Amino acid sequence: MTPVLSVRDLSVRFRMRGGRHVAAVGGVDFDLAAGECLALVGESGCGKSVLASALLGLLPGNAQTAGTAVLTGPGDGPGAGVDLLAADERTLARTVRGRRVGLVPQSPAAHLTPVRTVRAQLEEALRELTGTPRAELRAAAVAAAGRASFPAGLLDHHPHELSGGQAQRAATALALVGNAPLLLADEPTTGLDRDLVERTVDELRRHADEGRALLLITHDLAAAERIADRVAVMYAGRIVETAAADRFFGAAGPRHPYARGLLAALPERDFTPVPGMPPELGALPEGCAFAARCDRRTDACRVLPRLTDGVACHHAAPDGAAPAGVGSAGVGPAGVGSAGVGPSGTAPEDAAPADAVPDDIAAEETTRA
Amino acid sequence: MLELASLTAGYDRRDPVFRDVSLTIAPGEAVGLLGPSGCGKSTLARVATLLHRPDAGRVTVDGHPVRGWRHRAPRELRTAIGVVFQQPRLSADPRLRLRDLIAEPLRATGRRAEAAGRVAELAHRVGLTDDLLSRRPHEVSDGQLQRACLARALVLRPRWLVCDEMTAMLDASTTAALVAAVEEYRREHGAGLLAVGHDRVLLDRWCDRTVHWASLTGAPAPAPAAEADATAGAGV
Amino acid sequence: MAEPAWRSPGDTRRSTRAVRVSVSAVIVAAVVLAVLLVPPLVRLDQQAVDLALKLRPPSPAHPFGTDDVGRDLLLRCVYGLRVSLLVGLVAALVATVIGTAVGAAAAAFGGWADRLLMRLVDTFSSVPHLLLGIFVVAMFRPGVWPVIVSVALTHWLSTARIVRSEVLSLRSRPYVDAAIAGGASRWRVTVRHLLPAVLPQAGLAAVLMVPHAMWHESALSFLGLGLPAHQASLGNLVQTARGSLLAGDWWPTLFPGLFLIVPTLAIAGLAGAWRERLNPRRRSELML
Amino acid sequence: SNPGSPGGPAAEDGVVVGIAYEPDSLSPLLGYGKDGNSKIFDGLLAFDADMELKPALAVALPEVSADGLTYTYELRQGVNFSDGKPFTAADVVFTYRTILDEKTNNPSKTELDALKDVKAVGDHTVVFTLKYPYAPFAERTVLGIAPQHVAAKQDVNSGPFTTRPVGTGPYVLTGWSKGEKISFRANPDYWGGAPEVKKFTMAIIKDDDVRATRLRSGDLDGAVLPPNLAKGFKGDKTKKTYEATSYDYRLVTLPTHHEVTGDTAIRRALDVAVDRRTMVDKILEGAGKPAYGPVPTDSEWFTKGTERAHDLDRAKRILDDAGWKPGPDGVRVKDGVRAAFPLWYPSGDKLRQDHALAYASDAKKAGIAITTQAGTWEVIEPRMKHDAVLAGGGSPGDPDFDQYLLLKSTLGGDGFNNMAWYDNPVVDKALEDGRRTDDKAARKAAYDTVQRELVKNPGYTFLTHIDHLYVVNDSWEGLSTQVEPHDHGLAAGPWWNIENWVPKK
Amino acid sequence: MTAKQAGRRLPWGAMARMTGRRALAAVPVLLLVTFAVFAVAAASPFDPVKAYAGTAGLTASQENLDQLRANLGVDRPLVPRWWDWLTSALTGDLGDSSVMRQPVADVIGERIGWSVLLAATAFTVAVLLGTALGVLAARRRGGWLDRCVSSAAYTLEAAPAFWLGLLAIWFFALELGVLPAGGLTDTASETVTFGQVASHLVLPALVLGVSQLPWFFLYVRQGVADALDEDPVRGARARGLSERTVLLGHALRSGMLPMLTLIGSRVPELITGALLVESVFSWPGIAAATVQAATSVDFPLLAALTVLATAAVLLGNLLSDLLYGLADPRVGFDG
Ligand SMILES: Nc1ncnc2c1ncn2[C@@H]1O[C@H](COP(=O)(O)OP(=O)(O)OP(=O)(O)O)[C@@H](O)[C@H]1O
Ligand SMILES: Nc1ncnc2c1ncn2[C@@H]1O[C@H](COP(=O)(O)OP(=O)(O)OP(=O)(O)O)[C@@H](O)[C@H]1O
Ligand SMILES: [Mg+2]
Ligand SMILES: [Mg+2]
Repeated sequence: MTPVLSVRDLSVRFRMRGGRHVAAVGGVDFDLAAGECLALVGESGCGKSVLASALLGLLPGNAQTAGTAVLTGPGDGPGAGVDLLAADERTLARTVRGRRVGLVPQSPAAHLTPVRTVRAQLEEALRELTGTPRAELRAAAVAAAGRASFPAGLLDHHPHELSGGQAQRAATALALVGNAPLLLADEPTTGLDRDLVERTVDELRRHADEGRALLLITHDLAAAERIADRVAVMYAGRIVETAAADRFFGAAGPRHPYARGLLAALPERDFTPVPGMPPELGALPEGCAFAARCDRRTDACRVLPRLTDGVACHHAAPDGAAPAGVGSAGVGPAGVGSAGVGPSGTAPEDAAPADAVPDDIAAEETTRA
Repeated sequence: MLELASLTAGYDRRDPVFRDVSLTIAPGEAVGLLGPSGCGKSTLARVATLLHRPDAGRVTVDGHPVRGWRHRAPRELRTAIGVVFQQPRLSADPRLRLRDLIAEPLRATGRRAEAAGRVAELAHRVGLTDDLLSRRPHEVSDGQLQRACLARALVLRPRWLVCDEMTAMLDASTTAALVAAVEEYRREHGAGLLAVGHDRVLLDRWCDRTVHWASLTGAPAPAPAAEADATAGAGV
Repeated sequence: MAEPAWRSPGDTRRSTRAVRVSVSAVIVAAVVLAVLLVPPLVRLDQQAVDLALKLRPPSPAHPFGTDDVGRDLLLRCVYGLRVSLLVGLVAALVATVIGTAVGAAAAAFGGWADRLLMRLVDTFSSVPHLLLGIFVVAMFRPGVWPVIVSVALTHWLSTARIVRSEVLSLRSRPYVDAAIAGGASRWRVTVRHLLPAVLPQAGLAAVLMVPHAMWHESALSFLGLGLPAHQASLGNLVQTARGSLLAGDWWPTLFPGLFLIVPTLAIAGLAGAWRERLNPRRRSELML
Repeated sequence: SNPGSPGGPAAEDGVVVGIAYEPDSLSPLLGYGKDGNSKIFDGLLAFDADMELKPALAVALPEVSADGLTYTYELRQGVNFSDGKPFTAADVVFTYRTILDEKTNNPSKTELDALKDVKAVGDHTVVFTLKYPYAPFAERTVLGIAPQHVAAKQDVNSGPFTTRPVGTGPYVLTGWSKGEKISFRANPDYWGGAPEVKKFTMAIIKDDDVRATRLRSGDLDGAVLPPNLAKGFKGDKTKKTYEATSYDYRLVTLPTHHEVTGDTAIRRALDVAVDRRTMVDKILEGAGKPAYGPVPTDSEWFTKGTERAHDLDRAKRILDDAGWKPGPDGVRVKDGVRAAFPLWYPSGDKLRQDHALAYASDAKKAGIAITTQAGTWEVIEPRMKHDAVLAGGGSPGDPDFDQYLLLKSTLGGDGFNNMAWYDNPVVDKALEDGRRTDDKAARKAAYDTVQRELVKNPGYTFLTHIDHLYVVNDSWEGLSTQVEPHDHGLAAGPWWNIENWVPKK
Repeated sequence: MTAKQAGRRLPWGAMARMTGRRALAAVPVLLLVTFAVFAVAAASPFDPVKAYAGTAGLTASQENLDQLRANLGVDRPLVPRWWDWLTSALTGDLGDSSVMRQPVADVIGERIGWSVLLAATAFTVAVLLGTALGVLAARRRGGWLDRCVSSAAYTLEAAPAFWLGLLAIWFFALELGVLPAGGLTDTASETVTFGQVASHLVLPALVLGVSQLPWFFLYVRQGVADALDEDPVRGARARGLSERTVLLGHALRSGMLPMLTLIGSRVPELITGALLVESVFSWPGIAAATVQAATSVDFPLLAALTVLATAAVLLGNLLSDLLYGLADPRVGFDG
């Protein structure tokens, strides 16, 4: 089975004044199968949102992209997918956005049109994406709002009259309308209380379970643990580790020192930040970008580590080692069982064309579905 | 003492968001406020920062009862309270570079000279590099913008801090770093803190005491969460 | 690792924009130079006519031809540009400054100040522009300054209302709240946060005012209230050329028309570039 | 014409003409049609093509008493107003008395200044009594007669009669859409016979260029046009251009009270320095004549031999002889006075502007510096005593009309009369002589004196007499033009006698 | 729940209150404007008697002119004259127009309908065409459509209406011969029919509309272009809405505030434009009478016309304030 989305060597950089560049995303590879939920975590500013924007062709005019991101539909044969990075605006607007790739934007309040009510925007999206007849729009809008726990009574509010969490739910409701086979959810749980977080992520999980792929960009590790099948950790524009969620959150813990630091920073654990500051993306160091903050740094770190076996580190903790300082398994509420999902990162050197997906992943996806 | 006494506030006089809410924060105290989404926490924060006139009730800052709101509040009172809003994208002037964004309160209060030094110091504290400081809000990530907003809140050395879901969009490490920055500031200046959030664990760890919204109000207002429940049930 | 093959969706716009901006800048510079340098060097006797040379088509002696009383059109165009540009720019500037100030003040202060100022605007706009213009000009001797005053006094109103409506929409934005919380005074908020956001609208109004003021100048001259009709101004030149055009003589219309429109478009081009700089997102997209 | 098919008037028997001027009122009581040709009304008398008086509502020219103070008119019988009511002497008396009434806002009642009273004698005779003998009085009685039974019941100044008049004339008003057009229908019961042109419409088009364009598009059958636009129809076979000669002159006033223009040498030098011929050829496109006085050169009242040729050298000589010596900047100076003065022209009037500029340019060659200035009459009027003005005027008919008002010293500064404050006792006397007598030879001698004096001391520089140009579709016969006055409104043009037009075979 | 959430209809209450406040404020504005017009007209150098007399005044005697001055009542001081006008106007008597030799009510009654027809059509053309072109141009900023129309807009702004009128007549009536060149009906026609008026309306309305278009076009273009760069449009695009919906439903909706404002504040310009267009096209409307009334200092007519113009302006401003209160809920109905 071909993955819904297959990203190879995706890079994004911003051209800045004076000929400088900000390398927001560098050489990202991953596959995302139908029914799978990949949680993308990482420190703020590491390029998660830019990655999502790139997949929708919504980058600003001074951005440049490289690599491929092939979106394959259920009916498409191998090699027939759309390369999201190369597709023209027309294709993206007419067939991809909303219909095949949905987005829950970060800062939802800023992404809602301020002069129109939530209902107007919801009904409009329903009409355009699902062709709901006019007479049924009202009911459909209430139902769509309900999916994201958006209170029906607030449908007639304008975005600026919503609380942060309500705006978030409105945005989620809008993103779910199209029932797109691939959903990019960029921090879909900010501003929500624990109940709502769970309800929202469960809805997302249900969405994925119906055979769609979900890329969950989040800082909320508890939420990620609850629904993710796999976790990808991003640092300074690169994916530094991918792991099955149960292993990542389980006793073994992540292998990359940065990922371990990230987990350790949780309030329920050490509550201490990873020391130091992330590097400036405008002037990335030659070798491992994390080296400057890493307590295992050696000379080997002057060379950029490749993502091998799901981790890009010269000193990765051995598979199965318990994360430092954490005894308990899982964060927050008990994780959702996600048996049968293994590591599925692809090393760049065998950056295969989109259709050539390693067999083991395909097999696993089948089990999951 | 930051006293919010039997406040009623909202956006429609006939139907306020909350009624009769009281909360007192002692100098140097850190209070966490938990509550369901949409219950009025941000509204309360806006009242506490003198940006929203309550329909009824009293706000007292360090013994001064507040009579005017927004521009009509005395500048000393306004600047005594630093605020970080829930939505950094909306609360940053899109035309200002982060550097100016942070320095703006200093300039507005006529303390231009201090700006350069203070910005550099705070930027370091909240983890903003020089490169980021020279960008405008749309050129940075939401988390980076939130850091700038925190720096802006601290720049006038307020005696009170109101952080409305400051860390909602931050990863664990950055959260920890910013909380540490706030705590360091509070240690130095003895400032009181009202931290609004959803994450009980975080607030418990961060604050001296955590109060739940329901305990603030005498008669519990119809909780939007309940209504959300109803629709959620109906919708799915 | 090899440098990846970068794709950039928004590349082409930048280069044409640079061309556009520099062409505009060159034209504006040329116009300013011509207007400043030519008159001191070549004197024009505004009232000298030579009926024998009536309506000669362009020739080496008269590159723009002559008009219906035998005056050289090139020199008159340059002199006319000087007057018209003065009228256009000064009137536009004055009108925009007044309009922006009144509009911003009304919206920023709100309440009674707003109502009072807006009723003032209503009052002013109630008297049709041309009428007020006629009255103002009629009270003075015809000339440049009465025209400027009459145009400026009647044209700040649109700007004021546009600026006000934009400021009204902006003033409840959270970032204004943030500024207030940061101790900013009303004035500071207006000048630092609200005005920059409405400058593009005000700038557009200003640019539109330039050609518009020129036509008011010609309309007033036509009614006998502006500049004396024998004095070269672009409005006067175009106005008097009408009859010749119907008779098939194109040059008395074409050249003053070009003199009127080309600088206007160049100014508009520069103003457009300036507005792009004011928009933070465009600015970074274009890497300005 | 129809929107889809411009190119011909809609009705075979209809005529549409474009005019630049719209009357304020159609009531003769307020001055409409005071010079005849009002279409809706008839006067007691009317002018023919040669501006000779002929009877209209009167059966014959009036009987004038020997002392010149009583005019008796015998009225035509059987004439009805277009509403069917008969026309009688009472209507004549009503009309003239109402005009003279001080409550009536008729600004041209000065023209009837000589009139003391008017009486009806029976139904068909009226008698006018004058305050003083006034030779041209009969020419004032061309003004239209209003029906007493309609107009007497209304406010004379603003009643409906001012816009929906009823008269005895060849045409009946069918509509007046202000700013758009005035339409007439032939009066089938007209006492002079029903006109052949059944429908007559005057479209009001203020803009010359628009009028020319609409004429070309076939929307109009005829129009009044300025010379440069009329030229454009020269090649059009279907249209004919009529040049109406006129008394319409353009002149420059040379105020007596200005130290330069009051100087006779300057006046005489300017009189020969100016190139009238070129002005006619270039500014008027040939449609006009050089003017040497208010009387056109082809009028019987013109004094032959008073033409002044363009002669720059002579002008310089005159100035040299008088002591005006060229200064360093080329401008002549005498006794510390520079030969310089301002010349005003009314703004918006292109013709006068061109005249003024050409005049100033000619003067400059002789060493006189004239500064042209434009202004509205409100600006110019207070300055007329000292500053030169490019003025115009001219009424056909009696030579007294123009010359008295223009040259009589006692009228200096009286409104727009004698704008130059011209003061010449010889001229004054001749003017009085001319108006007090009815004897043609004596009058001719008097006006010859005036014109010769104007050569010796020209208080005005007369520049041109202007032909009025009308372009008309060549599908009717019987078209002619009258000699026209300065002010050519509705009554002028080839359609002055449209009731006599007949279709071309 | 409560009324607040029972569905949001138009905020009639707030709109009515605003309308009421404006109606109240209109009284002093009207008083002020009429008085100002009387004062300015009296201070102007124009002389009503000279204007009334016209060319006849050139030869009229002083005595005659003085009599006229007394009859017209223009020799009285300013304040009582204004007061008399005001009190009789309140009782419904607008006085007599001296230039038109008619009661003012008749002058206005005969013409206003045609003026309103012309102005309303032209304004609709300007608003709709300006908005449509503005949206299209903003969509491809720097594209050929944008450049052509923008240049044309600046050019139009420099082109007096009488020039445009002449060009339009030349092209449509003379060269193409498809539209009548002027008047309300065919010049030879005596009756006013719908078809005729419609075909005669096209050119003047088009010229007037096009002369008003640049502001609408450029402001819509700018508003939409700015909105297209903003996050809400990005959000709408991400949702997969069609280009049309994004442009009209989001970019235009956010960026049209200045355009709505213009609906009110362009009314004076519209009146000025109508003044010239009516005279070029021999349109029997009221605007053309305005200049005449002004330069002849015809007080009753001038005052009545000013009241009309003021009412038009106030209504226009009220309308645009109401509209933008509706279009942007953050503005509200205050003021
Ligand atoms: N338009 C831009 N121009 C230049 N740099 C940009 C631009 N947009 C984003 N960046 C930079 O790209 C990097 C990645 O930004 P991105 O928004 O993807 O971060 P993120 O991982 O989503 O962070 P957060 O968790 O804070 O949202 C950041 O360092 C940011 O400063
Ligand atoms: N400008 C406004 N006009 C009308 N209603 C508003 C406005 N702003 C907020 N509300 C309503 O007031 C209520 C409280 O909003 P508030 O922002 O205070 O909630 P909150 O507790 O901060 O929620 P969250 O945790 O989601 O941020 C919400 O129901 C919201 O819909
Ligand atoms: Mg992000
Ligand atoms: Mg909140």
